Amino acid sequence: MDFGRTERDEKLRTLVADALVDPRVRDALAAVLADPRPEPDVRALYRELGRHRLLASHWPVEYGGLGASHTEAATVITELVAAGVPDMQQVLSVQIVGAFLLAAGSDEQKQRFLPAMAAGERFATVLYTEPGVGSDLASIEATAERDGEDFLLSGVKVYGLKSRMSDLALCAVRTGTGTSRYDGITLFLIDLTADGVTRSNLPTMADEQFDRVELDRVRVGPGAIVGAEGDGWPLLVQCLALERTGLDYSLRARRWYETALAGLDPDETDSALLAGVGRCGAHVDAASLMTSAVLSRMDRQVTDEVMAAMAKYITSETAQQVAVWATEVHGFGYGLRSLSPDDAAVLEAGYREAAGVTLAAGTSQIMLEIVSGSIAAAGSSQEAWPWT
Amino acid sequence: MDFGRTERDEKLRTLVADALVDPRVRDALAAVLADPRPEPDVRALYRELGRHRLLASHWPVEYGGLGASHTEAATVITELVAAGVPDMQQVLSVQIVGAFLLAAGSDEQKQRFLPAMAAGERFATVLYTEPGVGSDLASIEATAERDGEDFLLSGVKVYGLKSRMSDLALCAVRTGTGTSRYDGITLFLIDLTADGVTRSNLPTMADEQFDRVELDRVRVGPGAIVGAEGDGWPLLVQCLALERTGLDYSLRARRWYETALAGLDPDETDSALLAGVGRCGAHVDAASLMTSAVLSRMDRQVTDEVMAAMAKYITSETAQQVAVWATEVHGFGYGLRSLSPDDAAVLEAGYREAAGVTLAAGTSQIMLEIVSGSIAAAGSSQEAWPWT
Amino acid sequence: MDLTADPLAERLRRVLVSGLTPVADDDPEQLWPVLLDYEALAFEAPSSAGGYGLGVTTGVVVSRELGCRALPDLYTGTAMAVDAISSSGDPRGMAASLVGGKCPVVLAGMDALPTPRLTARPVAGGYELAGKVPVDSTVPAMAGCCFPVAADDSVLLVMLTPEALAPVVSTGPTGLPMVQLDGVTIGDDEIVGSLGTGVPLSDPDGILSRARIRQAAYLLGLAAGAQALAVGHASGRRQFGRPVIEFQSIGFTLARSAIDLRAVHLSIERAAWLADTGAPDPLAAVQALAFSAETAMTVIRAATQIHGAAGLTRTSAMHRYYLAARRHTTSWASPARLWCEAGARRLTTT
Amino acid sequence: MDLTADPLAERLRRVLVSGLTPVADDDPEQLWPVLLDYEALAFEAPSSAGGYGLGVTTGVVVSRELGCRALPDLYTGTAMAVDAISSSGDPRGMAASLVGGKCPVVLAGMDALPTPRLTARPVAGGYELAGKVPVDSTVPAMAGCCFPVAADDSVLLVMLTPEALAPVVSTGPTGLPMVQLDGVTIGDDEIVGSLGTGVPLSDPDGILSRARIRQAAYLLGLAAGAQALAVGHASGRRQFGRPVIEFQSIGFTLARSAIDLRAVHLSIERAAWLADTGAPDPLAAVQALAFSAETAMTVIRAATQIHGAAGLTRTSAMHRYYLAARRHTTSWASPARLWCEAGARRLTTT
Repeated sequence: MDFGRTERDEKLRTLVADALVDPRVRDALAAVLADPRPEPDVRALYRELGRHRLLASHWPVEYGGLGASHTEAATVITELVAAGVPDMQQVLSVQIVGAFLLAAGSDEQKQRFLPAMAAGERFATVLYTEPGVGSDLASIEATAERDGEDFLLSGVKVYGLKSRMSDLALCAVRTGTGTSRYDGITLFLIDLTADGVTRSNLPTMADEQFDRVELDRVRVGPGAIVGAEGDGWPLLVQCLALERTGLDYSLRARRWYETALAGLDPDETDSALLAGVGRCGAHVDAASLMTSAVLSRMDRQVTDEVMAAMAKYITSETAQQVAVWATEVHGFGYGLRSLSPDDAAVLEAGYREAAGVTLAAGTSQIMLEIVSGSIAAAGSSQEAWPWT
Repeated sequence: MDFGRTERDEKLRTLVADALVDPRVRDALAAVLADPRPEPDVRALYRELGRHRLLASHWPVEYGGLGASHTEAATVITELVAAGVPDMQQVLSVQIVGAFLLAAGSDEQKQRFLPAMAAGERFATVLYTEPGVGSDLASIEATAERDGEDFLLSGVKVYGLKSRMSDLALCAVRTGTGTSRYDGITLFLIDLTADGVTRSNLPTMADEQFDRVELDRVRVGPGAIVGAEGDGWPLLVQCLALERTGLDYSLRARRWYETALAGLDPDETDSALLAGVGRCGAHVDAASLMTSAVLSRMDRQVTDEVMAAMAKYITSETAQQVAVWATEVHGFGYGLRSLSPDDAAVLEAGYREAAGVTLAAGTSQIMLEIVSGSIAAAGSSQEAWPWT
Repeated sequence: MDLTADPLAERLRRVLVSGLTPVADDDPEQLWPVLLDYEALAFEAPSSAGGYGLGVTTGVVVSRELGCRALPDLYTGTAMAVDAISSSGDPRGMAASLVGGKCPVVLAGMDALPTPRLTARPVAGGYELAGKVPVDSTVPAMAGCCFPVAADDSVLLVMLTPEALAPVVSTGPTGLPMVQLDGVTIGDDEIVGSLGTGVPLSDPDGILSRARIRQAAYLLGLAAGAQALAVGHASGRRQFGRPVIEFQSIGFTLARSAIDLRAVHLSIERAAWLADTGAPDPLAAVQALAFSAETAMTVIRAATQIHGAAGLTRTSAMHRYYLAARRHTTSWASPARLWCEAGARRLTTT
Repeated sequence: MDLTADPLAERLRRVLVSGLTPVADDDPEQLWPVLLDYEALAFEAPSSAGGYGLGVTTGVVVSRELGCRALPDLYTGTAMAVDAISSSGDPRGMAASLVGGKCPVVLAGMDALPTPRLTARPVAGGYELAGKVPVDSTVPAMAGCCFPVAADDSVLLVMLTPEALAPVVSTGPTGLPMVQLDGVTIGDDEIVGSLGTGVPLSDPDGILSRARIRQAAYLLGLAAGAQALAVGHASGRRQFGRPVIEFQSIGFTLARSAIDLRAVHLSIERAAWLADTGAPDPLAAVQALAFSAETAMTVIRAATQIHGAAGLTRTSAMHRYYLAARRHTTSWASPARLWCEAGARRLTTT
């Protein structure tokens, strides 16, 4: 294994550093950071970063990227987040929908959408789950009615994010029935500004609000289907694995951990506190490594659903644990020690966000189901050390 | 609730104190404590305690007890264990088989066996599980072949305790088949010295060795059946609840905890260590209280399978946790701090025993199954506070 | 020993439930009159203060029931103030006036004990205070506030009336109200009791221990309320063709929570019984609080997870428990710090 | 960054596996020649000591593989001795003689670091030692022993040959061999290295950090071996009509163990990579060890529970892991103490 930085890593870091001092990026970032709303609009900032090809640096150059590897692209995102760039909409648009289109989209879809997404000109999100569906995505009930070549989509999608600030959505609906409940699901890339789409808010305790998106006979053409009609389930499974690198959660874990440490005295001698600092730090480091291991495999064209589930599980559980630990360390109102007001605000928002990280993109239970299923399948035939 | 001692508690404590200075008891106890074998023979000591009616103090006077309540009898056992009396054979003979006979035995069985058991003249154990059966007792395969009025029992029973030092055993066998796998199980009280019984050892890592008892056409009369033929399963379920007070495990938890504390400096200021002392102590105290709550209900003639499962779960898990914690606190070879050799030996044996406490008398998984089943049954109709 | 449920406590609880059920979430203005109407403050208050003197065991019932509904805790602070004032004789009848409904009292600054962040320097006719301290954002404007201050080598309990409080409250960095006390002078009358000296605190009158027992009960209630929501959700919700409670990962989690809740409950009842039948046992009290706080966070996190995304929305009751867990598991110091104190007390008393 | 498996390490592992597979449980006399035959000691030893200098990354392979089979750890101690001796120049060729098979070396007294229980007082021509220290009961009579001693303000590493050891070993209270060193004098030659000064120790030559990485790998191996047994058992065993692994309580427990094992593995690999590509990072090393020790105890307890009663018997391999967990999770201090050190190092380096 190689834990070091490549020359390209260094070059990309330089590109990021250069971009961050570009006055247009700097001003856009300052505007986002100064925005008093819990969910600032990042689109202008993303367009500036897109100009520097930093939004989707691992995409091919023809689609607006820099042809970086997955591990290198993670370096870029890590640096951007460290500078204060909110990552949620990049995760949705590039890391999730973009990755999906790269893997499963037609050439026409790729050419039409990816460059705009990499440029921060168009934004995409996902519309998977529904009221009462939760993690059991095979039970979705949104429907597609055929109308000539077109489809009319109807249904209610909930718990999505950023729909109000997005142009496109990858939407799972039921186009048919089959012998199993996994049959007949189709994925459409829909236009969120189309007639029949109603977007509203489901306020949550976190800063990021959930969406409720109602589809009422939304007309889409056959070109909106990603993959083949009725073949959505295996695609969904494969692409959920692609999105579960845990990168976003490991960055949150690290940010909250480092923020919590900022309020601690280096001469601290309370061993119970120090043990917590040591243990949380090790978990944060290990969670990052699990993400890097998944990205390393992706760099070798290996999509490993089990490793991805492991990374999603450990990064999100660690992030939640760190947020809760920070409440203990810094006490009531985060006021027990010498935490700055800005740092206290980060931890305060972190706690509210932390409840959701073990639920989003597949709950921890689903991740454990995937991992335990693979252990059961491998069974006793395996060597002692099967998951290295 | 009343957490105080009754007058009778005090009287029983005096009886125990008096018994412990009785030269015959004192000598018998000294012999047990000086016995270098990992599993000393306690029968002579128990006979002396039986003379003082302290082995089964909660049994009616006619069966050799003192008519004490369950909570009071627990006081007696607690005091005896504190003085160094090993409790395992009392648990098996009195708390398990004796309780079973009291609840489900015929008058003849009670009169014949209970006084001898309370006197420490006869000892009983259980033969439930079999190779490959584990906790799934409904899958036992030992058989009873009818021979006139008699039965000929055959099968192999494993993981029992103290068979080699016992006279009787409560044995579960299959006498018939029914519509469900829970039908056709019958409980027999068998003579372990009968022809066809072969007792051997299954060495374990703990001081207590498992038994392997082979039954080869062991002849028993119809009077050996406890309850009715084929009706063993509901009896077994009921009586497992009776035995799951957690008393034995809460006593182990406390003994190991107090032993671990004996090697600590009262002026200790390492907060990580102190936090462990505080947390373990709270858990040990709470585990005792859970046992007392079950016993309090038994004093009101309430057998509560769910509360018993809770008590078995928490006492055994706590005991195991304390034994593991002691290894951390006292370090390699229990030599890090100022622990006496005797105390180190207690913790050393405790760790080896601790692996079994969450498996014996129903695994922790079975306990959680019972509790979660009751929660599911109660469902949302319950108030917020249903388990008080 | 008889650890079956106490019929008196159960009767009081049922009375209280009938009053609390219609109270809207998070509305202290609506809650306070209900507590007064149902005489909740009088259960444990001494007869000298117009109460029934039924002991902290009945205070536990009140705190727990407020927690169960995630209602603002107007009880624990008021009861601590009444307790402290009464134990110093109460020549001015302040305790009776509180029990009679003068104002609720909330607590602040307990998280830094045994070393208060607030100090009191003796000046002519009283003390000059220094320091600042955040208070719970759900407390009403009409509340008084009790907080510990370091004065010489002992820790004293100060109570400010709503009127005295109003000019010194502002909004702190994370949105919590902040009481800023630098330069504020108080008279001897504002000193309502002493938590004693030393580490751990000597708590000569048992005020601290009894308050901790009430706080433990409030946390137990919060956790039990969250558990009830989770059981309801998991029983009603079906996934993959069956109620989710039938999945062991859900059912066993709820079972572990149920077991821990019962264990915490017994620990609290024991600490309350000891306090009511003699002097409070400071070890029993601090370990009941630590155990309750640690369990509350665990149980509430588990309940939140079981609710799934729906539990994160502001329309679900669940999110109120998750947010309350943070406030109330830290307002009396973190479990880790409380465990430490319990350990220190254990080693010196064993 | 490329965190896919290293082909060289995997090749070395497979070679070693072929040698270790026939070795009987717990027989160090049979194990030692195998380690020599397969040149396991030479993987990471420097060329000056006759090794290949492949770095601690390859030492991790050896330690882990021994742990996996719950074989006695004859490697970690020997490699630490070779490392220490080599880093002080090794004028007498002792390191080469160890790599060549002179004797295995076991470690003792590491659990009390940074404050050794053994002290060394300078006398003419060397030191006089004081104190006693337990050693692992599974070590062979032919082994030498390395242990830390406090001399002035620094901690030195002492190595005694099997011959020097024999007269000072007796049986301790819990059955472990005890090395009794009161009054024993040693020459300067027996001082094989320094762990440095201060709290945490400065570890000037990286000897401590590299040793901790090997120990972490041994613990990881122990846990992985127990996990493999548990997976085998849970896949083969049926209860209530299906393989027990299909019950979430079992399957999820194994899944959590698998995830933690992988996380520990990456932590160890990172610490080893840092040590091999520069100076060891003491924080990375100590946190890898603490994480591995804590995980090992958790994973091995879970695996034991999954085995049920059968796993407690001496005929089941499981019990060897359970017993080994106690020895090896405490021989380098408890996880709690190591976490503390990691926390202290983190705060001073951040």
